[in-house]
Amino acid sequence: MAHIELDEKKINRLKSLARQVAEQVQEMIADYSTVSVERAVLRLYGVDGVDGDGTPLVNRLVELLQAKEMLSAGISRYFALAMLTSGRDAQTTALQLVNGDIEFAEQGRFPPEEISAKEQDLALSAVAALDATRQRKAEKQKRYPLGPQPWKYVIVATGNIYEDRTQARAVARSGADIIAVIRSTAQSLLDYIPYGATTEGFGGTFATQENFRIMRAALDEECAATGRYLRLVNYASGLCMAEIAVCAALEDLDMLLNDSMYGILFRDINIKRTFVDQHFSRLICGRAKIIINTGEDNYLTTSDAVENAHTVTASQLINEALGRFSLLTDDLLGLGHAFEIDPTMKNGFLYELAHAQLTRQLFPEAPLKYMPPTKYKSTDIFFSHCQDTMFNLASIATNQGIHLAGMLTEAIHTPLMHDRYQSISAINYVFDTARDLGSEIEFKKDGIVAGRARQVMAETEAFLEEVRVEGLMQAIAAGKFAGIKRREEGGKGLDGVFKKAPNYSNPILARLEKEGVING
Amino acid sequence: MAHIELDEKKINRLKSLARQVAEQVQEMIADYSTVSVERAVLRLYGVDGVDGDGTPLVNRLVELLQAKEMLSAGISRYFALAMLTSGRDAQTTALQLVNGDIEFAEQGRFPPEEISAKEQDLALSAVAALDATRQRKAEKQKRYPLGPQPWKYVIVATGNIYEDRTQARAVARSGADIIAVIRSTAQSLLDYIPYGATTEGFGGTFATQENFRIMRAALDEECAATGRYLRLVNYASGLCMAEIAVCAALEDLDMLLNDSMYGILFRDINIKRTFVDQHFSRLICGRAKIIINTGEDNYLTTSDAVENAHTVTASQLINEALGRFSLLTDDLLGLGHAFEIDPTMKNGFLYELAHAQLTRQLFPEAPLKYMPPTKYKSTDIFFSHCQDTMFNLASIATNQGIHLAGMLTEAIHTPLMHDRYQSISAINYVFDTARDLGSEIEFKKDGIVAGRARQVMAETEAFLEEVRVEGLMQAIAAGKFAGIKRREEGGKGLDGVFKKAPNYSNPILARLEKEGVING
Amino acid sequence: MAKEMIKPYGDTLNDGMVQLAFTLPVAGGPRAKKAAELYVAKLNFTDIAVSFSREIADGFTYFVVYAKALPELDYSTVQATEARVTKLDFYRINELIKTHINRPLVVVGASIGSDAHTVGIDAIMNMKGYNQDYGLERYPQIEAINMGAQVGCEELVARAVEVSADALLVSQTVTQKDVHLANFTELIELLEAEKIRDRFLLVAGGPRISNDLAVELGYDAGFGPGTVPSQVASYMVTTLLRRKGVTGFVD
Amino acid sequence: MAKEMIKPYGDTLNDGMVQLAFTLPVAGGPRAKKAAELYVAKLNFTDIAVSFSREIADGFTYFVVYAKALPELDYSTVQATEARVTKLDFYRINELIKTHINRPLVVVGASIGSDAHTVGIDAIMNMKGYNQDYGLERYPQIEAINMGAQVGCEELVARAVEVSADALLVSQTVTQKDVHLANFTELIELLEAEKIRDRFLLVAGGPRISNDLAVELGYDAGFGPGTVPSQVASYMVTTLLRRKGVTGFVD
Ligand code: B12
Ligand code: B12
Ligand SMILES: Cc1ncc(COP(=O)(O)O)c(C=O)c1O
Ligand SMILES: Cc1ncc(COP(=O)(O)O)c(C=O)c1O
Repeated sequence: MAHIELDEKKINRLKSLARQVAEQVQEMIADYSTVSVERAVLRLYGVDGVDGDGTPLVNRLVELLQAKEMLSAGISRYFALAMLTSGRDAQTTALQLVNGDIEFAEQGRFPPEEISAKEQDLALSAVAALDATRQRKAEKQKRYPLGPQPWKYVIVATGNIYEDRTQARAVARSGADIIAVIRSTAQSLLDYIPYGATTEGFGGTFATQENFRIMRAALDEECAATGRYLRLVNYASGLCMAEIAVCAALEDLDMLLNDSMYGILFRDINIKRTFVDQHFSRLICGRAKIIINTGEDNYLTTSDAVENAHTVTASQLINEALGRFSLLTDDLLGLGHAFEIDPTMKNGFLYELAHAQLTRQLFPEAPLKYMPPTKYKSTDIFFSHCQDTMFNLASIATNQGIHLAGMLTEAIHTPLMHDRYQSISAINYVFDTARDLGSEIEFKKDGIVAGRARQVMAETEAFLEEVRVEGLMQAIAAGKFAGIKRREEGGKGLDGVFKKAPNYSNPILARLEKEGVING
Repeated sequence: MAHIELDEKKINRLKSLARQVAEQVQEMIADYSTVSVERAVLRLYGVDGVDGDGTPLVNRLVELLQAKEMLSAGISRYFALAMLTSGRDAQTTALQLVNGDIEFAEQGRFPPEEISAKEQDLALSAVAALDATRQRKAEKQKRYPLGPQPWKYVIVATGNIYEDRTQARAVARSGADIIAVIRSTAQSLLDYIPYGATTEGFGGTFATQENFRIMRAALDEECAATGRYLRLVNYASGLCMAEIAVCAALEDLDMLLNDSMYGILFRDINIKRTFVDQHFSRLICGRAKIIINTGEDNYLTTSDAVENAHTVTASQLINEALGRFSLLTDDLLGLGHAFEIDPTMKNGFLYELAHAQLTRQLFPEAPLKYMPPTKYKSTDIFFSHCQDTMFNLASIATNQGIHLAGMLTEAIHTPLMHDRYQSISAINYVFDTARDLGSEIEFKKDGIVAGRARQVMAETEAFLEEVRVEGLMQAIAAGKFAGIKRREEGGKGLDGVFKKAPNYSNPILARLEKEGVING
Repeated sequence: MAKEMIKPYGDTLNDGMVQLAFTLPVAGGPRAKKAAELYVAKLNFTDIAVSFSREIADGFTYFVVYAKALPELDYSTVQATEARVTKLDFYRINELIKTHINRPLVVVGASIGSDAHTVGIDAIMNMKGYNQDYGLERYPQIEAINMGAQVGCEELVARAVEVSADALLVSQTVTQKDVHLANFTELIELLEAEKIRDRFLLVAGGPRISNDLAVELGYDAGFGPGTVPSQVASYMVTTLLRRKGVTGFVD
Repeated sequence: MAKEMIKPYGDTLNDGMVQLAFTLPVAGGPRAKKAAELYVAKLNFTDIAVSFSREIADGFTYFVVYAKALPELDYSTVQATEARVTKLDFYRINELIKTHINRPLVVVGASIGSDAHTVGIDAIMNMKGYNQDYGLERYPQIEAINMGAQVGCEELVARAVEVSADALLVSQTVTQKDVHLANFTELIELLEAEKIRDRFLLVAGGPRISNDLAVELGYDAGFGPGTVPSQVASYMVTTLLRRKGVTGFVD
């Protein structure tokens, strides 16, 4: 592998700073829950479906409890009691609650131990479901082996799940490893998950459990046809982070966009809401072996990729540190970065190599997610294709993990079928023809590349130092990330955050935290 | 600059083997002249134009002398005498000879000393003309500086010199450094130079002195417009090698395709004819500071680029060694090689780097001519554009001298105006974004790249050893180069070769050889 | 006016050379290639060469084609407008506002509808500007209010009225399913419904916007890719001055 | 037969999406872009987006365009022939010749006219073959005579007569100004003039050759890019056997 000489002590210092920053956040997280976390619990208990207005039952249930001002204890206990009361399964119980046939109550005719036992039962099978998806995926990957890294990651974004399926099958055949269904625009701001198969998205297709299922089924067929395992990706970030993680786990998804700060910065979602949701969603991902993809690339769509390289590195370190608290192992950390330097910059490619190689060396075991050029993409598709070719080369030379396919029409439209074909052909060519380039070259000790990597490290250290002193939330409030200011008490979804009461109960959360990392 | 550790002793051994091979050839060269050499002398003495059938006067004159079986003494002396006889300038004298007004004669009414003096006069002004073009070009390059290497070399090939001019101007504006007018197909087999401006070429435009002039004039205007010096290239190889060198020198051309073996192997031109013409043409190039471009790339259009890499290296060494005998300095040696490895080969790019870097290190001061992929070019223009992008990168990383622009439509048609635009855009991008990549990286001591370079060196040594033992002409006869067998007494143009008589006179040749390398 | 007939140019005037690439929903093979050739013929081409074809998905084949286009276009009849901009510099613009308007220009900008792209409008409005050209916020004589992205039309209009804006700058980046046209139109209709269309200079911008398109949609001007802030400021100030009847300000 | 209407496909069936690129002989600017748009409209497109335009030379502007094609093509009417090849392998081919013809097949190949490209014909004829498929010279039951490139038609015909060839393999790579068509036709005319056209199986090949084109020119078959020798050998042997009335040789 290509190598830059970096000071181990400095690396450890960065990691320790990030851990300290994350610790402060984690303390806050422990005290709060959110409507989305509670809905996620219900989904894992087996509640699904929508009412006549298309509102998911899980939303209705949480609202019912909220209306009674009983949510601070968590929904688990009340729902377990309701199930005991109805004597039926979760879904039927949910319908009865929504229809008013039964009601959430503080205490029914069942002793606390029996309620607790019911909760534990439900939690046990919830966690068993997470274990089952992990095992199913492992099975499939045994039958259909994974390709070598960098894995080729391609998006589909027609808005219609059935067209998406056609496009996904096409690109699977041309050699993609990973298919991401891009989400309809701003779905992250919806405080519920739409239901069923959808055909009218906007710049993307809605993330629904049924859409997940349809796509996974198609990809399973392609696995059999191509003999390679095909990963499926969707987006968790947003107001329903934890719930989407549940749906994804239930439908055998392999990756989720799941960043600790994306929602805060780029969607103005409340800080606490995001951090709390993120923790629970990541516990689920960890148990179900869903790789998370973080969103550091987004910084560079608005800020300059050279000037702000250190914010990308800092965010990666924070995502990693928070990920550790949520029991994510290295192999699940798809930390993000991007090839976004102005193509007219002299030696820009050397800077790109420095950034990519630094990321590689800071997180040697993580399947790094590397984003192609987008902001400076030309509408001249031929020139744009060259830019992607250089990106492909940077990726293979620095041994990235998850390689997002650059599209020659990036600056024009969401990809057409043949745009993807061209993209994959170009990637295959570069990855093959330069397969071992990384292990062939060394960067000069005091060259531009090494110097740049060290400079970004130094800038990151200074930056994280500041963040640690102020605290992450204050740093965000001060606009230190992407120049965007978000206040702790501002942003969307704040009303869905609540302080846990002393009797708060979430046996899934408790169990996942207690059992720690589970493999196999 | 990128670097591979190579054994200096082995390099010296290669150079010495090549010198020995060249020595044998050079001995033969000393004994012969050709009709083309004699015609070149006449052109330098000032004879131009064609007769009513379009046959150049220089051809007519040489034929007249040949008919009288007087050519073995060279045409210089006879022509000098004819000029004394006519008492007129060279052109008028030539016309009188052709019209039969006067005749070539052994001895006229002029004493031998007077004839010799006339010859020396003519030779003096011939060489002065070569000195003048060198100085004019130096002047221009002072006013309009040369861009940095690799120089961007682009072809025009419409068949019509006026359309070529339009295309050349277009590409000059987009940043090309060098314009090559591709020659009409198989012009190398014509035993005369066509005359005047031409508009009907075939896969290219005829090389004529007037066409040279038209194009040079257009490029001079572009120099003024862009503030950069634009080099002009044409082809010398073929039956008129020496004469084309003269025309090119007179019209201020900057480069000529001029290979010691191209004509032999790829056009079945007689071996002696080629070597003899080549020597005189290169003496002219050296004096007029015309960079030669050799044609090693041609080997790889028929043979495999990996299997036969050593024949490319061997040919470069021979071209260099022969070039030295013709007084070419390093800065005039545009030794050729090419990026022609099958794009589907795993690590093919590493092999390309090895070949390019080896060439760079074997000839550190030469402006190496690097040819783009052609044989494995896809008719999918987007894929083809990726191939060129990787070629561009190999070129800047290994610091090549003359970079032939790859065309995305290579496998389809001779380039259209916008094909060239795309090509130059891609080159500019890669050269800028990776400008100092070469000086940033080192190849691992025992890696694939270094190992490959050493292997090619070893194969070259073994090969040259064989060639030295057999002699170059026998090696060619045995098909050792490009698998093509050419006999010493076969091939086109043999009847134009003659053994010099003891009284052979060619004062230009003598003067150029004696005066040695002249700069400034 | 003299006719001026033109055709595409490859390497000879009027050779008509055009490159096309597209996918047909058919399986690969000679019949697919033939279909591509016949299809391109329907598009008014001759000398059709299917350079490349590959089945890129079950039942879908991709083609790269070179062909010669037949039609001619009379270029003398082609007209296109560009926002009438007398390009002034930062200092001159501020000076003109100061001298002839006597108060800062008030400009409200936003990316409307569900469009979340801010980089375009920011390039015009933020201090920093674009391509070494200062943004409107930097102009002492311009009060620039950037509302950001995903701004509803009502919201934008309310703000414009509140601050008595001279000009509205509207950005649209997402064009999928022509959503930009819908959004632009919605704003115009709202202004017209409230009978305040004429109060503001209305300027549209974005990667697919041309002046022609903007004018067609009822805007005063439109700016596309590569626009720099001083162009927009020049346009605003010269247009407002002309409307006030001030002339002769350009040297 | 049921109609089967097709259009290009971008991301939705029948969206008609096509990419075009071309140069117009006009200076850059909004008027040039407009001209590109109007020109593409003449080619039967709608929803024309000029994605990129740049003046690439004085008075020449280059465009990349996406647009939706309007015509439909009835695919059920599209027909294309392919040389009728029952693909046999090396061993089977030799065996068939041995059993049914009783002497080696004589095949003469060349690149005719001024065409100097030999790689294509060599790929088919040389020992080494192409793409892991042995060349005709390797077939014990084929006598393969490769005359190389720049072979005159007379020369080729003389040789074919001399060796009583069963088949002529003719290659053409250079297509500029349609010189390949002229060369192919010259050969046919020569053979017809000498009334020996029917003596030989005539096979054409090269990067721009299709079976349809070859048949149109009077050849028995044509082979394009990617052809491997065994395909050509299979074609020759099966056709010759069929002509001899031998059938049922394919299992
Ligand atoms: C950065 C970016 C993003 C960022 C935006 C961050 C931000 N804060 O703006 C993020 C990652 C959030 C994003 C999200 C999405 N994006 Co986006 N994005 C881009 C990208 C890469 C660059 C756009 C950009 O910043 N250009 C740079 C600026 C300076 O150029 P500009 O906008 O053209 O502005 C100039 C001129 O047009 C003009 N101008 C612009 N506005 C105005 C206004 C006025 C008044 C004036 C005078 C001038 C003017 O002046 C500017 C300077 O010269 C483009 C691809 C590309 N390379 O173009 C895709 C792209 C625009 N995005 C696209 C899509 C589909 C999306 C999503 C819908 C995807 C999804 N499903 O999630 C989302 C949602 C966005 C939404 N709801 O609108 C598509 C749009 C396809 C189409 N034609 O409809 C593109 C083309 C990518 C693609 N090929 O798919 N995106
Ligand atoms: C190698 C090459 C050369 C070499 C040729 C060496 C040699 N001994 O053949 C050299 C350098 C000498 C050369 C010279 C020229 N070339 Co050249 N050359 C090429 C190149 C790079 C590759 C061609 C090739 O070898 N392809 C590989 C073979 C295996 O593919 P193929 O020929 O298609 O063959 C396959 C099939 O078609 C089929 N097939 C072919 N023949 C036959 C015959 C039969 C009977 C059958 C059954 C099948 C069959 O089977 C083969 C295997 O699958 C092409 C560009 C390209 N990448 O295509 C340009 C190209 C063909 N050359 C071109 C030109 C213009 C020239 C010159 C005229 C340039 C000049 N002005 O000097 C000269 C002169 C040539 C002449 N007089 O004909 C142009 C042709 C443009 C056009 N469409 O008209 C091209 C396309 C390059 C370009 N873009 O400008 N060339
Ligand atoms: C981490 C992450 N989550 C989510 C998204 C997008 O989701 P949405 O558009 O619904 O906010 C992105 C966008 O690229 C992202 O990087
Ligand atoms: C050294 C050299 N001379 C000459 C030529 C071509 O000249 P011609 O086609 O007239 O033989 C080439 C072809 O690439 C070449 O490499």
